[in-house]
Amino acid sequence: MSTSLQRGIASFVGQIDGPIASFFTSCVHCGLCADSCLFYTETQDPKYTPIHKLEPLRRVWQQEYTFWGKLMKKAGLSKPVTDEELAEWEPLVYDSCTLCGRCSLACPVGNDIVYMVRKMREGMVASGHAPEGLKGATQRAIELGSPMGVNINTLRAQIKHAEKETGLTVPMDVEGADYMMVLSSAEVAEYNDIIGAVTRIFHQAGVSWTIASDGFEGTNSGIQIGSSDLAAELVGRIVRAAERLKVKYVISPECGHAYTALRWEGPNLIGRPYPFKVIHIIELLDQLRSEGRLKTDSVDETRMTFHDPCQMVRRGGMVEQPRNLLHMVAPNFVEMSDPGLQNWCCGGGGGVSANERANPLRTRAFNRKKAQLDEIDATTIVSACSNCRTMLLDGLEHNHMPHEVVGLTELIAEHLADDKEGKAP
Amino acid sequence: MDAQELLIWVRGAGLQIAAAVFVLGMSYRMLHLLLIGRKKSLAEARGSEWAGGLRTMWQRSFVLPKLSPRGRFTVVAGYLFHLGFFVTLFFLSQHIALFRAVFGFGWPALPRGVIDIAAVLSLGAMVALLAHRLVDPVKRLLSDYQDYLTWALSFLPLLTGFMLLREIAFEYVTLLTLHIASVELLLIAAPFTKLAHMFSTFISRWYNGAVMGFKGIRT
Amino acid sequence: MKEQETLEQRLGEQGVSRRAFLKFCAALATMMALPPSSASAIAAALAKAKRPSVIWLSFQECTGCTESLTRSHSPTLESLIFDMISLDYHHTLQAASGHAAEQARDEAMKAFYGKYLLLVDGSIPLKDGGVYSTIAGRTNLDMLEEAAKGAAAIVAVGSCAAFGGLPNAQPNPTGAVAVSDIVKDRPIVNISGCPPIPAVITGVLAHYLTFGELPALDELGRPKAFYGETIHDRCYRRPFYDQGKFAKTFDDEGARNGWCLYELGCKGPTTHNACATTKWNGGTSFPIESGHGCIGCSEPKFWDAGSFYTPLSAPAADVATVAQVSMVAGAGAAVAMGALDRVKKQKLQQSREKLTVEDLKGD
Amino acid sequence: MSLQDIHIKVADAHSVGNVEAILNEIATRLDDFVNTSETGLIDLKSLPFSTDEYERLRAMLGRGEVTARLNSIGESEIYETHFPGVWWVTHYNVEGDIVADLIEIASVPAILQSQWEDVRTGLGRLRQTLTSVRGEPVEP
Repeated sequence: MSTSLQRGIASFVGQIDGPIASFFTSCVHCGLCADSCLFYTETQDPKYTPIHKLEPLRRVWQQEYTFWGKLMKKAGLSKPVTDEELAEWEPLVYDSCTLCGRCSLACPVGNDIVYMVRKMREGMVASGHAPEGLKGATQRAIELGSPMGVNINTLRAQIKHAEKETGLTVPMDVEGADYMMVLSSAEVAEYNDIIGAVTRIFHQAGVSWTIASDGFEGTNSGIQIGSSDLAAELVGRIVRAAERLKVKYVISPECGHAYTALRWEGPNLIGRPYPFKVIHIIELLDQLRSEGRLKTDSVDETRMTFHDPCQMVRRGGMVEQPRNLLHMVAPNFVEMSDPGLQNWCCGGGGGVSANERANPLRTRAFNRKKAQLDEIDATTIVSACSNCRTMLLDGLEHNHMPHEVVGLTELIAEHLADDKEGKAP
Repeated sequence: MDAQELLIWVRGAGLQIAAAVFVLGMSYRMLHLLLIGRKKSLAEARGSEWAGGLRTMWQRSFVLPKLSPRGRFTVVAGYLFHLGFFVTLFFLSQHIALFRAVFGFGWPALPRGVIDIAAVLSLGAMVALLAHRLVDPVKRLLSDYQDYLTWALSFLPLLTGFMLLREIAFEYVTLLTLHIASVELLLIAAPFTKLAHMFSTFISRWYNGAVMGFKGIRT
Repeated sequence: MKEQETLEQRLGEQGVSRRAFLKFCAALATMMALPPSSASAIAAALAKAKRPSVIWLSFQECTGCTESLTRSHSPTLESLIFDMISLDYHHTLQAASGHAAEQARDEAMKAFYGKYLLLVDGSIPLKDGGVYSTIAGRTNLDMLEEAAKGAAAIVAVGSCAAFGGLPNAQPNPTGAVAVSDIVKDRPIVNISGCPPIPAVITGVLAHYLTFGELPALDELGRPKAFYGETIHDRCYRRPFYDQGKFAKTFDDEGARNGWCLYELGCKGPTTHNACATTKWNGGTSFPIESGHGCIGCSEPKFWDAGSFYTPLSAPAADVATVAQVSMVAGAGAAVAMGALDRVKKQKLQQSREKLTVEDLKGD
Repeated sequence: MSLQDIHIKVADAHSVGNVEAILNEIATRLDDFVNTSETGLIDLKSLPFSTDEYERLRAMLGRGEVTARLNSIGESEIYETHFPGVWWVTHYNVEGDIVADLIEIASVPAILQSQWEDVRTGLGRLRQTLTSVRGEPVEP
């Protein structure tokens, strides 16, 4: 069975639940969500109004779940959703939505629009209307273990490198460890300093941890393309590894959608609660800080700002934690406008970064971030999401901006106090 | 049927029909929204769904995100319209007499001057919102026939009510009949159109807030 | 039967001065709500007016209308006007009774065929062949149809004759109807009210006498001069309505202050009558002035407009029960539909095939 | 409980707004009378007044020099107000109810003038009286 319109519509019908029915019932077409979407604000094109991106799903709701809609459908008076229509909507659902959820906070009637886009993507992918780039990434994730094609050998090489640099052992497949660290593809491939950073931090804090050779990849393209089946497969690998190693906690990496996939969607994807807890690396670091187990002994005088990753902050609720950590090491920390819950997305979340077709639009959308950065005179942008970092670097380069981009965990590790037997950097 | 009989009809049988359709339709629709249900999340909660849901139900009425001029216009005019509508609906002495007759209890009315101002502001805001809907690219794209229909259905009771208090253009009997009839149209249409947002908004906000609350996000 | 004579002759006989006549005409103009300057025109016309024959038929009624008229009896305007007509048949007021009375009616109808004025009070029952009200063995319908044939015009006195009134109220067991429901080919004036204002009855007669025709009527056949405006329009408590000051009970501060009685069920805004200016009991007051709301007695179906004490803005029928039943029904429908939706979703879930990575390559 | 225990007061009747309107009307009519000698009549019974307002109108117009009393099918009171040419004419019936209440703009209200018909009848009566005094036959 391959993808088809019929399969897509059936998926729409199955995905529509109480919240979605309620959201469509409540929408009064006020257009306020437009202002909250960076694809609209940066293009002023009305088709990027968030609620408009859901039009096919809305029609299915109307025809399947409302009194008049059913009546009209029976009478043959309603316009069925067509394949052409879904094809037309594909760029709206995938290219111009990063699932950042800013619209969900702006809607006066309380519609969780991003909740709907996520569900709509289930039907889009089932009907065959998912972007090629995202399909490829998902395929690689399933078949090769990572959307970027990194594998256990890549990881072993990076670990070796980190061990050499830190003089510490990176625990692999340690059964009975308290924490199991999960990484994102980008961290393994590009931002590999993270491995050394967490090794040193955990060493200092005395955290019992491990990395699983069969469950180290946290990136979840299944969530982004909108397939629960594929997302479940990817999450399942981590769950199996964690269960094999009998860990108490799984640490989500600095990767927004990995966090969402692992922390909030995972148990629902596999259909049962986890026997372990999921904690975000930043959440854990802040916890260690408050327990006095995380100590720094130097600061960075450069003017730093923090880019809030949507999935971690707005959709994940960690507003204070990264700031608590930043205040330890960045005395010249400065906030961008709209910090915290109202942050603006980097423009590449929700699978947009894996979708080459969306590149020109994404570049335009970055103007929002550029404007935010232009308002303040920070020289370094700290973030806690490897995808955000890539998108920021991309945008900065395109706009010839001089800012540096660093990951929060690495930044903390750099200023780690040398009060234990751990080696100074 | 003369004017008096028509008035008796709209005050009697007409109102019964409208009330029946409204209550039946609304209770059906709202309960249905809750009964379609959603899957209980198997993830470990970081906060309370109920706290988040209830907070958002209330708080979303007051949280104003940063807005563009067009967004600001929508918000200001939207608030004026809704506020004016509620003030006239719930605080005009004649309406309170109606609620007292139906529910058995009432509350103090606001002075007529306040009601008048509220009604005028509400009417003005509605006209402005309609004009904006016609010229703003976003709203024009989103709008379908229902947006204009529900606008008219909401505008007419306000307009006829305002005219009634001053006996503008028609006789009292005619205006009262028109006013009540326009309200009945509104009541009958409400469960089947986006006017249902008068209740579903709170369900939507609850669902939205519940998701946030579950994750421990303090909005 | 007296031959018709003019009012001038009659007044002369009674020794009424021209000045007194002028005063009378000024009062008439006021009563008929005509411009005061028309008094002289009225005087001129009246001087030459002939006494018309009047036949008064009473059907399903309570005699309240006749009472209203005769209670104001005194050597005043009304009586002068009454002196001006030749009341040839009124079975309550006339001295004759039985066959003699019926004979008087027959004779008057023959003698003045096509010229007499027919006054009717009371409604006409139609159900079961009209058996619910008969006079001398004849049904009201029969008597009305006969009398209407020769009438120059018909005056329906009181709400029963004009609109059906109390007998016509739900469930209308006798099938009572108004005069205008039966007679279609004669000019009819409706002088509604329960009872009607006596000055209005005499005012209409005076107008007919003065100008030889019926006054201008509204769409319900009522003389505009008296029913052109609502009680509310002319109410001295109107300013309180406009300010939103309402008495909530009959003994609260607002009631003592003379505030508007709208919320106590006053139907003044929807009732057309002259009470607020003409007043009752020789100009003493009218219901609202006595602290009670208008019950709307001069409007059609006023008995069926809900309680006299229900505000106009409140439902005239039981809405609360309807709403309660509807809520239960709605909830039931929602439970049923919710169950169906669940079944639908379950079926979908069962027939759903997992999306595989092959599907992504598939297309 | 006696009647006195029921405290009924009439609130300061927030004006219906007719006093000023009528004063304006009177002024206009008086102006016409001055310029064109056209007389005028205003029917007070057709206008809604609160008792308070009615009294206010009376007080504002005041009383002038002339008051006449007429006895003809009930009393009539006619007086010139404080403003010459503006007369207040009130007709009562024999029971003392007001049957007409008018403001008349004229040098003398029409009702006060002797009516030709009455004068003629009066002349006849006078001649009759004379005849009876003289014992002469009356001329036809």
